[in-house]
This record gives sequence, structure tokens and C-alpha cells, in this order.
Amino acid sequence: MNFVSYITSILERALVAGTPLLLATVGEILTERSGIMNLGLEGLMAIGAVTSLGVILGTENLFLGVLTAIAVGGLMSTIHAFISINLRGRQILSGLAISMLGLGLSGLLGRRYVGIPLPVYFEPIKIPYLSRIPILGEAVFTQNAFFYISVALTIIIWYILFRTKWGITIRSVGENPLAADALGVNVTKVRYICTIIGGCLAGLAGAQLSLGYIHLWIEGMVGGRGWIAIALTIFSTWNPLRAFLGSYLFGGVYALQFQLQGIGISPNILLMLPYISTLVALLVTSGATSRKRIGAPSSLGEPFIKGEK
Amino acid sequence: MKKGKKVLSVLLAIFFALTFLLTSCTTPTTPTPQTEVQEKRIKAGFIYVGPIGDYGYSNAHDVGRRYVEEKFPWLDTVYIESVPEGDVERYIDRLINDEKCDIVFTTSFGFMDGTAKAAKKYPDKVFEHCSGYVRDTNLGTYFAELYQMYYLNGLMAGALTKSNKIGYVAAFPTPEVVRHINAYALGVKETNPDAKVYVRWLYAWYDPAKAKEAAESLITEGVDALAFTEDSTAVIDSGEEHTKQGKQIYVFSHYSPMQKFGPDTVVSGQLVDWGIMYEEILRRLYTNTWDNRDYWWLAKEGACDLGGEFGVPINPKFESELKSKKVKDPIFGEISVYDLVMKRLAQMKEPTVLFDPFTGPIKDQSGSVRIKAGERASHDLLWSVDWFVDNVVGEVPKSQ
Amino acid sequence: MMNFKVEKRVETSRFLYIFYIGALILGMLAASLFFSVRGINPLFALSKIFMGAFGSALGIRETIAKSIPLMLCATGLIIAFRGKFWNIGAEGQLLIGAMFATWIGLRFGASHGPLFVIPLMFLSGFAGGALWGIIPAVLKVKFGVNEVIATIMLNYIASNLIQYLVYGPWKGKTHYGFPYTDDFAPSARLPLIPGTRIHYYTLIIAILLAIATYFFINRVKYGYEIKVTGENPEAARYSGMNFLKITIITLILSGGFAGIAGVGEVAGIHFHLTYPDQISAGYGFTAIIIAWLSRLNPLLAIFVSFFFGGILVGGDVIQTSFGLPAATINIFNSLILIFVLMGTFFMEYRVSFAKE
Amino acid sequence: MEGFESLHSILKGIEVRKERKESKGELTFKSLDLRNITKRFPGVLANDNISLNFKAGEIHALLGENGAGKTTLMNILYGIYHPDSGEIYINDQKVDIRSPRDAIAYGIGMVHQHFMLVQTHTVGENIALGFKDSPFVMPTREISKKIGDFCDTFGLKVDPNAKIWQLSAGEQQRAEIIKALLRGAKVLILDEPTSVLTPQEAEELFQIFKRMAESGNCIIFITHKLEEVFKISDRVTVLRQGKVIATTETGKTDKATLARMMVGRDISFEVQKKDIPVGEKLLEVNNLFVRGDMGNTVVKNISFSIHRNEIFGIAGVSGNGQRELVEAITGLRKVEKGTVKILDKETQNKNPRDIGELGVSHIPEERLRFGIVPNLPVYENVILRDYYRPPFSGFLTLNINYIKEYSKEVVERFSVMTPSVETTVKLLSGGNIQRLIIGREILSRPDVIIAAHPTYGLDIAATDFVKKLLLQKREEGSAILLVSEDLEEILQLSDTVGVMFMGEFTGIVKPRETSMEDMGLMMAGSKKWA
Repeated sequence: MNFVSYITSILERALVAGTPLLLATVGEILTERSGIMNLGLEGLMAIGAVTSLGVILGTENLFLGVLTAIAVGGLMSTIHAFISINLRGRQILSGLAISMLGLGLSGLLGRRYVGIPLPVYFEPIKIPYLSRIPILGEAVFTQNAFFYISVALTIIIWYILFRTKWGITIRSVGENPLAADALGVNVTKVRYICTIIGGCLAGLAGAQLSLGYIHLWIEGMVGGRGWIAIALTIFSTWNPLRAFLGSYLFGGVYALQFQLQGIGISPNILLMLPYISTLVALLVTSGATSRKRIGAPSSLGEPFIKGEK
Repeated sequence: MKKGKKVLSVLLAIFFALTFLLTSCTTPTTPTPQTEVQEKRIKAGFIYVGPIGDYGYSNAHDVGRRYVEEKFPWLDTVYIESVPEGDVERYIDRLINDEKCDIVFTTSFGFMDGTAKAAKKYPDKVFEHCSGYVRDTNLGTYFAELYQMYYLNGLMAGALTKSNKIGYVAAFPTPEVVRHINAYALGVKETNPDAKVYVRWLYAWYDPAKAKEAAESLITEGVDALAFTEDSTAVIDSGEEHTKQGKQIYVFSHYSPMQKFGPDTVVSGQLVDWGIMYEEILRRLYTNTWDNRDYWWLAKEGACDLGGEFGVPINPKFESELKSKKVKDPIFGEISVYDLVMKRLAQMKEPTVLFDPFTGPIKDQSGSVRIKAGERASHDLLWSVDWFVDNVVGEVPKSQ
Repeated sequence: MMNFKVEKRVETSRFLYIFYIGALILGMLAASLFFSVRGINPLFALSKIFMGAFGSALGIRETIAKSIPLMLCATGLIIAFRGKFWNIGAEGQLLIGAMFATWIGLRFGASHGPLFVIPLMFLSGFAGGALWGIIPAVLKVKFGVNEVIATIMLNYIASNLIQYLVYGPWKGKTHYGFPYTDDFAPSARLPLIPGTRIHYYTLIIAILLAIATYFFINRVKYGYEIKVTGENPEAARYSGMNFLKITIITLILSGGFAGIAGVGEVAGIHFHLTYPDQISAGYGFTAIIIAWLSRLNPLLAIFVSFFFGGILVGGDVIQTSFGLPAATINIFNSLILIFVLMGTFFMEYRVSFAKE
Repeated sequence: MEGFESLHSILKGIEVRKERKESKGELTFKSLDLRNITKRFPGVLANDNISLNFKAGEIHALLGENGAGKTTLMNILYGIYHPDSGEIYINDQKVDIRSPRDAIAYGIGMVHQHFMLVQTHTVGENIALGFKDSPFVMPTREISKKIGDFCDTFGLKVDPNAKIWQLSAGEQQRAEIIKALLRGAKVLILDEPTSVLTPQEAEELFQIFKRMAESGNCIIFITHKLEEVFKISDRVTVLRQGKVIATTETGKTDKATLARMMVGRDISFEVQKKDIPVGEKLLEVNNLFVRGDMGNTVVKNISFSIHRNEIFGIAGVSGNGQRELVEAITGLRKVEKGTVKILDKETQNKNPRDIGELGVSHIPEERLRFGIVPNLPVYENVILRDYYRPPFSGFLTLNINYIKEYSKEVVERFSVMTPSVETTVKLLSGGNIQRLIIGREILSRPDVIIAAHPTYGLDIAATDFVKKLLLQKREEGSAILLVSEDLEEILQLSDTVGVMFMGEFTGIVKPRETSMEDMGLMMAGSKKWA
């Protein structure tokens, strides 16, 4: 076993383990950019994982499975949107409720899928020529469709947010909804759309877990990834391109904990690594953001009330 | 504001009162089926520590439950999953008082104290505790032990490996898991003295993502044969993926029939059959021959079996490979690994077990002899083992 | 086209609490609708659940036992939430409290009498929970780290820490190598009300702390500071309040109370430390709902905890009688929370159809 | 029946919009009428049956006190509020404005008093926001060109790539105006546009107004400053307590008449101020440097001192370091360099509480944000700065009975209108909240009073009350630091005035010896006084 293949493997695993984080994080970035904080990712991912798997067991149609996960994620986040936008509820609590609801529902629905092998799932796609580039190519261009989709989505969302009119609208709604409203932007609509798309992406992230990563359903499968994605949203300072870095870094940490066990580091410390590094990452970024004025969207978590300052 | 709070508390009180009323009004109508003859019926309650939504321990017990329920027309069953260990007494109370169970199975070591207390509290009911050691007049214990199968898997892993690196993805460092790793390693050593067994700890009974990453890290390290203790099929999935891509990985499935998850990668595995234990216990109860014995069932009683699928001890795909690999055995002489496995399995199923993997001399990692030549490991030693045999790479976390 | 008009109510009328109670009931009904999917009459299911919790002496005994940790965690969370510190970490704080108490129990349980050991266990549990609470407090005030994420991460870290201990250095000698510490000596065990699992010391402490918290918030300087920093941090700064000190006090109490709950669980229920998910069955999360349902009033939290203890206990019948998985209780709790959030809206706002 | 009518009006609205869309730019704006507009908020009748007419090419001033309903009326016109009853006509055609989007479609633009700008975005991005005619991809590129065009036509200079937070108030305002014009605004509403400008900047703005009016637009601006009405407007409408008092051509009226209409009684522009000798020095600031939120130095080398029986005024357009100066003196902000001495003790970088204990009271700006805790009752707000010490509290507990008694005293002595001391503060009016804050502050620490914008947003009666109180305290021996944007107020009350520009004093002068014009030049930094 040589050093090069270690590096390749760690990189490859980082990308696999980082993909669900990336999808959920980018969705949350979009949601938070519009001023809504959705803490329900954990539940949305769970429900996305179980429904997509269920559909595939029924239809053997991968596309339909993924679509279901997206739809269910969007549908459940609509509840959050309704409470946060129309009812001006506490977004933190509403998010927790969505999280619990998703975990509960997925437990209920998933019961019948336990111990059934997936007839089809997303196989790795080797990109011709590119996949033969040593290290980088071997790791990057041998992934399954979820990886390529997540990369494309991230770039698209970044582009929309920072290079288009929609992006200006979304970011304005998150920064100063009053100003956007005064220019005739429908704040409610924008926030709804962003929250729902964010939920869709979380659902997709769940589908990645069950169809592209682990290939099965099991209760508690999401394992805190929803929460880490929320931390990564802060870590990436609400910029999808930086979410790449964060997600793959954490994917790497996740994969690395077992690689490092091999060289005799105590597993207990390694198992805490993702959580400790989340804290450290927040510590670093929070300090930096307060200095650089690239912090959270100013009206994040605050309900917009038309005509009230 | 203050008044509001008072009113709120009054309203809450009313609400509570209403719910009480509501609950006390509705008579719990347990439908009593109109049976023509009042035949003897037994109701069995099962308490699981995890959700049966795993694909391992609790699930296997539930498979057993469903098996006996189908088998015995006179049996009703009820189960509760995800029971916190400290709460087992309450659930037993509920099963006995509300569900009118005649026998309660508690399926986790941690339920021992609670079950023992309940046994004292309900002397006319019967209790069976899985994996414990406390018995009472109305409390028995039972356990299906798999280390023999791990040993057999080890024989195959040692024979099949090309890299002489063999992996084990392990849940928690409990004596049971350590025992299984040792049995596996002893098997490996017999067919391949050069091979080493590499261990990764998950600290989770089921966490497929961790299991998968652990498997991947082992494969990166050059491992090409994997066994595991984790209640999902993630390790198999990993093996299957690599195999499909042209790098053959040999995986040994765990606890439940998992071969269908990896037809190209699963060589064999261990299977547990709680059903036949439950069948035995319940039949004795039904025929009034129940006693508080300690069921410690191995292969010969049929509680466990070899294979990734019931009835398929070795995946036919790997049969020829195993048949072509020959080893020298002091008793059988030169013999193919396939035959060796089958012979040992047969030995294990005989009424008097002629062969036990934990037969000395066995050395631990530091080289000191733990089991002397010719001796077999005692039950107590197996039940509290906290050291690895010498061809294992890895560490058992130590207590003070 | 329908046109809604939403106005903020000037004063929350007491009759509006009807909305609140209504939401609570609606939430339960909505949750029980899931039963009808399985062909079970939702009302029957609900009544079964409440029978299970409150309909028998056994049920009530268990409900009380369950409400002890909930009450402690909820009271602690109320203090934090009053200061707008979103402590989602009661779960981890409870575990560390349990861990500290275990150390005392194992170290002194055999050699000292209960008069010495038990108070020391409570104190150390409080200290443990408080310590785990101080970390996110400092992170937030000093470094601006989001406390929701910090406390959730600390839950995971606490859980891993306990696992490390029970599989490693603290593994007991009497449990065949299973991940349990040795059982506590009798003098490190909390007395129970005979025939029940109610460790009444903890129950009394929980009720007293809830009452004390009520006075703390309304009558004590620090309680006042917590309220002001929570409601308007700028005003607190203007008044010269010390954020770090106040946030730390808030979390010493908030985490400490959860820590005491942990003491009750190890010293009153388990008598040893074991897997983290055995020690706390999600009490820290349920307590968030309780705190909110009590409208951050610790006196109400006493009753609401009892109610939710009942849901946990009565939830058994979801499994035994209806064969639904244990996770269903999550649906129950989350729907109650969702409906109460909705009800809060109608309490605070007047909605009318505007005529055109 | 009502349903039909509303449907009718909606359809009509769609028609008009369609028409507008089809005949882009061809629809020339002639007039705008508000008819019988009534708007009620909980407990307040904000607009009471208001009818008004605006014409193309005119500059129309809306004059009135705070709370007269000017802003509400304009928000209705701009679609932010919907009136309870009443109609709006454009070119004698009834229109239904349900949202700002509709208003923009009808050619109405509005520059709010608090700018509706996204601080972290560039000027270009702010203008592109919600703007139909900008391209989907890279919208700001196109916008930059258009901004250039406006710069040429109206003399509005602003850098499209600058972030809003980097701009001065005047530049931000220009961005707002361009935003409205680019959307085809024919009617431009400005809410107190000069409140953040120096006299010179205001003059420039007026020139822009004139050019716009000449090209056929209608400018409506809200103000409470009589001077501005006369300087620029063609017509003026006076509002009082939600009603239109009168609309006249500006040329046909005079200051006194308008003032009477505005407040409903004759007012004296003079405040009685006695000449008294100053006493000992209480507050001394020496060579003070303070950093702002962005880390740049925003208070540069400020020195002054205040004695007993003296009011020291700080004039200047807001955002020139006044806030940071006050925060540095009161302990809310770190001092970079220099000293602050209160009663001969150095207090720079001390805790606000320690400084308060020396006898420094602080009437903060943005009183809802800093001065009170809106969700707590009156009595808990009264003790905000004193709760920690006897007799308000003992070692641990608050003396609730004493606190309530004391609060009653504050409420009575400073005429705070509140049902009881247990009432939640957010239910009080702005004036009463200010009385509460002032009462709380100066009752317990009267030596040094730091008053930041103490009359901002108050009605005439409350303003009067505050001014008199400050003068009274001056006579009783307080040393008072008064920061205000209201030049008139500063000149009336202060014994000495420091004019701040870009963090420096451009002059320390005596009000009686200085003209408004000179003050204005100093505020704009173009003149320095020794």
C-alpha cells in the first residue's frame, strides 16, 4: 500500500461522505440567504432517505425515487415556511419540530424496508480519460451521479445568488426585507421558494445517503449530518463555493477517523473529531466574520411584517 | 399578564381533568374472541433494546418472535422495541398487567437487574432473560453463541486473502465482540499463519455510514477479506462495490441473512436462529415442563448456523476457490479449506463437541500464553475476554 | 379574493389562552390521525395513551418518575430561553452531570455514608452540567459562536465521552466486561418511594428548583439581568451589565439543572453509568417543548412536565397495543409543538377578514 | 355588492397597468388625487378622510408634526399600507395600489426617511433589485450604464460599484433617488430628505428637485421644517392629527400662519434661557480618538470640557462620529487614544456602570433600541441602571416594593402617561418612553447629563418638556452634553457648540455669535473655526 493510493482513497471518501453535507448545506445557504433559518435538515434528510428508497423498492426507478425525496423534502419544509413566514413563529423551534417530525415519520415509514436489498442504486460513473488522471482524477471522476449533480447544483446556486437578478432579490430579502418590499418584491414568495428549494435539497441529500452512499435504510441513519450541515452553512459564510471546502473537509474528517484508527490513535477521540472540528471551524469563522462584515444575513431568523419596522 | 398566567394554569388543570375523564370513560375494549372451546393460550411479551428497524440483533429476535407466533396457534405475542435499559421494569409491568402476558423475554444484558426484580414481583409469571447470568425459580436465561461460526469464517478468510491482510469492522469492545474477533483470528491463523487481522472500532451497534467508512479505510490499507459486527449491510455494500469494480473483496455477513445484499462478495457468515430457542422455551411452558435452565446454545442445538443465507453455508460462487486451497491439518492431513470448514461444522453440530476453536495453546498479542496447550477456554474466560490473540492488529480499550 | 388582515394584539387577553390549549389538543388529534392510517380510531388511541399514563396507579407512578428529569431540564431551559440563549444541549449537560455523579458514587459510595455521598453527588452533578453549559456560553459571548450548533455538537461529544469511559477506564468488574460501571454502593443510591421508581429526593429538588426559578426570574438581581440581556442586549450593555458573567450564570443554572437530572437517572434509576442513550432517552429535547409550552413559566413547567412524562409513558401503548414503532412518539411531540407554534400566532395577532 | 366593486377595481387596475405596459413611456403623467383616504391603526386614527391633489411639474411639501399622518399617507400612496377607505386617481382614472409593485407600475417612487437600501450590497445591486428592465444575468453591468446617464441629466453623482455602507448619507440618498427614477417614477415622494444632510447638501438636493420638476415630474416631500417649505416648494399641504388643515400655494402664505396650522396654536420660537455663570469643570475630554464599527478611526482628536450650569452642544450631520463619541464617554465603546475625565477621574475604557456611578446619566439615541426593554413592565425599566444597588436591591434579591414606589415617583414627577407601573413599556407612546428614560436617568444621577438626540421623533409638547427640563437642570447645576441633528435646538439650548465633521471639531463656537450659514459650512467641513 503506497502513499499515493492512501491519498487517493482519502480524497475519494471525502468526496463521497461530503456530498450529502454539500447538498444539505447549499440548500440551507439558499434558505438562510432569504432570511429563513431551517433547523429541520436532520429530519428532512431522514424522510428523503426513506421515501426515495421506498419508491425504488416499489418501482425500481431511480429517477422516480430521487424525485420523491426532493418532493417530500420540499413539502415538509413548506410547514416550516408557513410557521416562520405566515405565522411569524420562532424559527428555531419550528425547525426542531420539523426535525423531530422527519425522524418520527421516517421511523414509521421505514419499518417495512428494513433488510431489503436495493434492486438498483446509483453506480459510480467513470468519466473517460479524466478518471485516469492520477490521484485527483481517480478520486473525483469515479463518483456516482449524486456527486456530479451536487457539484453542478452548488455552482448553479452560487451563480444565481451572486450573478443574477434573482440572486440580488434573494439576498436583499435576507438582508433587508423592508427595502425589497418597498421595491415591489414579494418577500413572502421569495422566502417560500427559497425555503422549499432548501428542503428539496435536504431531501436530495437524504436520497444520496440511501441510494448513493449506504444503499439501505436504517433508523437513525442520518446521524447528525443535518446539524453539521447547518454548522457548515455558517462555516462557509453563506457562500456555496466555500461550502465545497467545508463539506469535503468534513467528509474527509469523517472518513479519516477510521484511517487514523489504523495508526493507533484512540477511536474515542477520533469519533469526537467531526463534532470537535465543527466547533473549531465555527470558532474560527465566527471570529473572522464579525471582523469582515460578511456575517449572517441581517434579518436571518426574523419574521418580516409588512409595514412594521 | 399575571392574571393571564393564573387563568392559563386553571385551564391546564381543566384540560388535565378532561383528559382523565376522557380516559376513564372509555372502557378499554379488548376484543375477546369467541372461541368455542376454552383452550389454553399463552401470551408472550418481548422487550427489545433497539428498534427492530436495525437489521441485526433486535431484528433477529423479532424474526424469532414472528416464527413462533406462526408456529403455535395457541400463542399471542406482543413486543416493545427501543426500551431504555433502566425502564425495563416499567415495560414488564405493562406487559404483565395490561397485556396479560404469561411469559416475558427480555433481550438485552442490561435488562438483567430489572428482570430479576420483576421475577420476584410476579412469582406466578415466567421470565426469560437473554445473555445474562441471574436465574430464579421463575427466571431463566438463554443465549445463542456464534463464536464457532466466526472461527469457520476465519478459516475461509485466511484461505481466500491475497494480501494477507484481513479486516474486522467491530461495533463495541464488549467481551462478546472481542471473543468473536479472536475466534475469527484463530480461524485465519489456521489456514494462513502469515495473515493479520486489522480491527476498526465503530462505537455503534448500527451506523451504516461509519461501518462503510471503516470498511473503506481497511480496504485502503490493503485488506481484502472482511468480517464485521454491525447491524447493517454497509460493509457488504462496500465489498460489493469494490468487487464490481474488479477488486475482489471477501465479506462474511453478520447475524441476519445478508447474502442477497452482496451476491458477489459474501462468502459466508454467521446466522442466528432465535426462533428455535423461543420454540423450545414456549413449548416447555405450554406443556408445563418449563424450568429455569440456562440455555447456552451453539451450533449443535441449531441456534446458529454458517452462511450468508439460511441453507447456504458457503456461497457457491466461492466453492471452487476454497476447494482448490489446501491446508495441512494434524488430524485430517492435507485437506481443502472447503472440506475443512464442512468437517468442522459437522463436528460442531455433533452431540459431543469434538472441536472447539478456543483450544490451547493460545497466546495474546504480547506473546504470553492465555490458554495452555490442550485446554479449552472456560465459559467465564470467554465471557470476560478483554485481550486479542496474537495475530490481531488493534487494541481492546482497557479498564483501569 | 380573500383578504386577511393581521394585526398585532395590543394586550394578550387571558381568554386567548384558549387558542393555546386548543392548539395543544389539535396537535394531539393530528398526531393521532396517524393511527387511523392503521385502522385505529384516533380518539380510541388517544384515550388508550392517556389511560396508560394517568389511568392507573402504575401509570401515574411511572409518569411521575419520568417527569423528574423533564422538569429539571425544562426549568433549566426556561432560564436559558429567558436570556434568549438557545440551549439545545440539555441532553449533553444531563450526561455530564450523570458522569460526575457516577465518579463520586464510585469513589465514595462504598466508604462513606449517604449523608455525605448523596449531597456530594447532587453537587457534583450540578457542577458537571454547569461545566458543560459554560463552554457554549463562553464560545458565544467571547467568540460569537452560534449556541444552537455549539450545544448540539457538545451533546455528541458528551455522548462519546461517556462511551469512552464505560468501555474503557470506568468499565466495571462485575458486569462481565459489558459497558457498565460497577453498581453504586447502597449509600450512593437515592431512596425510592416503596413500590415505585420515584426517587423522591430528585422530585423534591425539581419542584423546589422550579419554584425557586420562578422567584429567581422575578425577584433576584441575576434573574433580572438574564431577562434584560435576553429581551434587549443593547439595553443591557447600556446598563453596564456584564454579558459574559450573565451568560455564564445562565448556563451554570441551565446546565446545572440538567446535570441534576442526570444524577437522578444514575443514582435513582440505573445505579451505574452505561451507554449514553440509556441514561437519557431524549429528555433534553422533550424539555425544549415543555419549556415552550409552559410559556417560559417554571411553575407551569411542573405541570407540563407531568403531562409529557405521561406522553412518554402512555406512548408505550403505541407499541404494545397498536404495533407502531417507538419513533412514533417523535411525531406526537413534533406535531404538538407545531400546533402550539401556530396557536401562539393567534394569541399574539388578531386575524380578520378585511372587507373590500 | 362590495365584492363586485373590488373585483371591478382590480380589473381596472390591471387594465391601467396593461395600458402602461403597452404604451411604455407614452402615458404622460398629469395629476394624482387622493380622495377621502382614511387609515386606522389600533388606537390611532392616522389618516382621517384626507383628500389631496398633486400635479405634474410641482414640488409639493407635506408639512406637519411627528404623528400628523404624513408618512402614513405616503405609505398608502406607495402601496405599503392599504387604506381602510378612500380612493386614488391618476390622471382622473381610479387606480388600486395594493403593493409597492403596483405603485412603481403607476410611476410612483418613494425615498423613505430610513433608506430602504441593503447595506451590504453595492449601489448597482440595490438598483437592480426588483427592477424589471435589467437583464437576468449580470444585471448590474447594464445598470451601471444607466446610472451614468442619470448622473449627466440630473447631476446625481454616485459610484455604482460602491457598497452602501461605505457611502455617506447624501450619497445613499442619491442612490435612492436614482432607484426611483430608473423605474420611471413620475411622482417622487421623499420623507424628510434633508434630515441627514448638511445645509449645503440640502441645497444641492433642492437643485435636483427643481430640475426634475421642470422635466414634468411631481416631487412630494415630507418635512417639518418651515424653512425648507419656503425655499423650494410650489405648494404646501399642512396635516395635523391625521387631517388636512390646508393646501395653499407657498407664495401666498407665511411662516407664522403655517406654524399655527401645524401645531394648532401659536408657538414661540424662543426658549427662556437665563444667563448664569458656570461652575466647576465636571467633564473633560482630551485628544480623544475612537474607532468605529468598521475599525477605522471615526473620532479624531476631540477635546472639550463642560462645567456645571453649562450645556455643551454637538452639532453636525449624523454619522460624523457623534455616536461613537457619546459611546466612548459613557463607556459603551473603547477609546483608542486620549482621556476622558469626569469629576477629575479618568474614565476612558471604564464600564458604563462605573461611569454611571460617578453621576453620569445617559439619554441614549434610538431609545427603543438602547434605552428600554420593551417587553418588561415600567417598574423593571425604571431600575435598568440602578437595579444592582441598594435600596433597589439587597445582596441577591430585588426590593420589589421599593422599586414600585420609586417607579411611581418617576412616573408622577415626569408625567409619564401609563396606566400603572406594571404596564409593559412597549405599550407606551414614544414621548412617554422618553419621559421615562429621562426621569430615570436624571433623578438618580444629575451631575453630568449626556443627552443624545433627546427630542428626536417627539411631538411638540414632549419636545418642549424635554427642552425645559434640560434648561432647568442646567440651572440646578448639571453639566450637559447635548447631541442633536436639530440645529435650531442646539442653538437654542447650548452655551457652547462644537461642530463635528468627519470625526473632528470644525469649530467650537458660541451660538449667539455664529450665523446659520457658518454653522452649515462647518458641518460640511468646508470651513474651520479656530
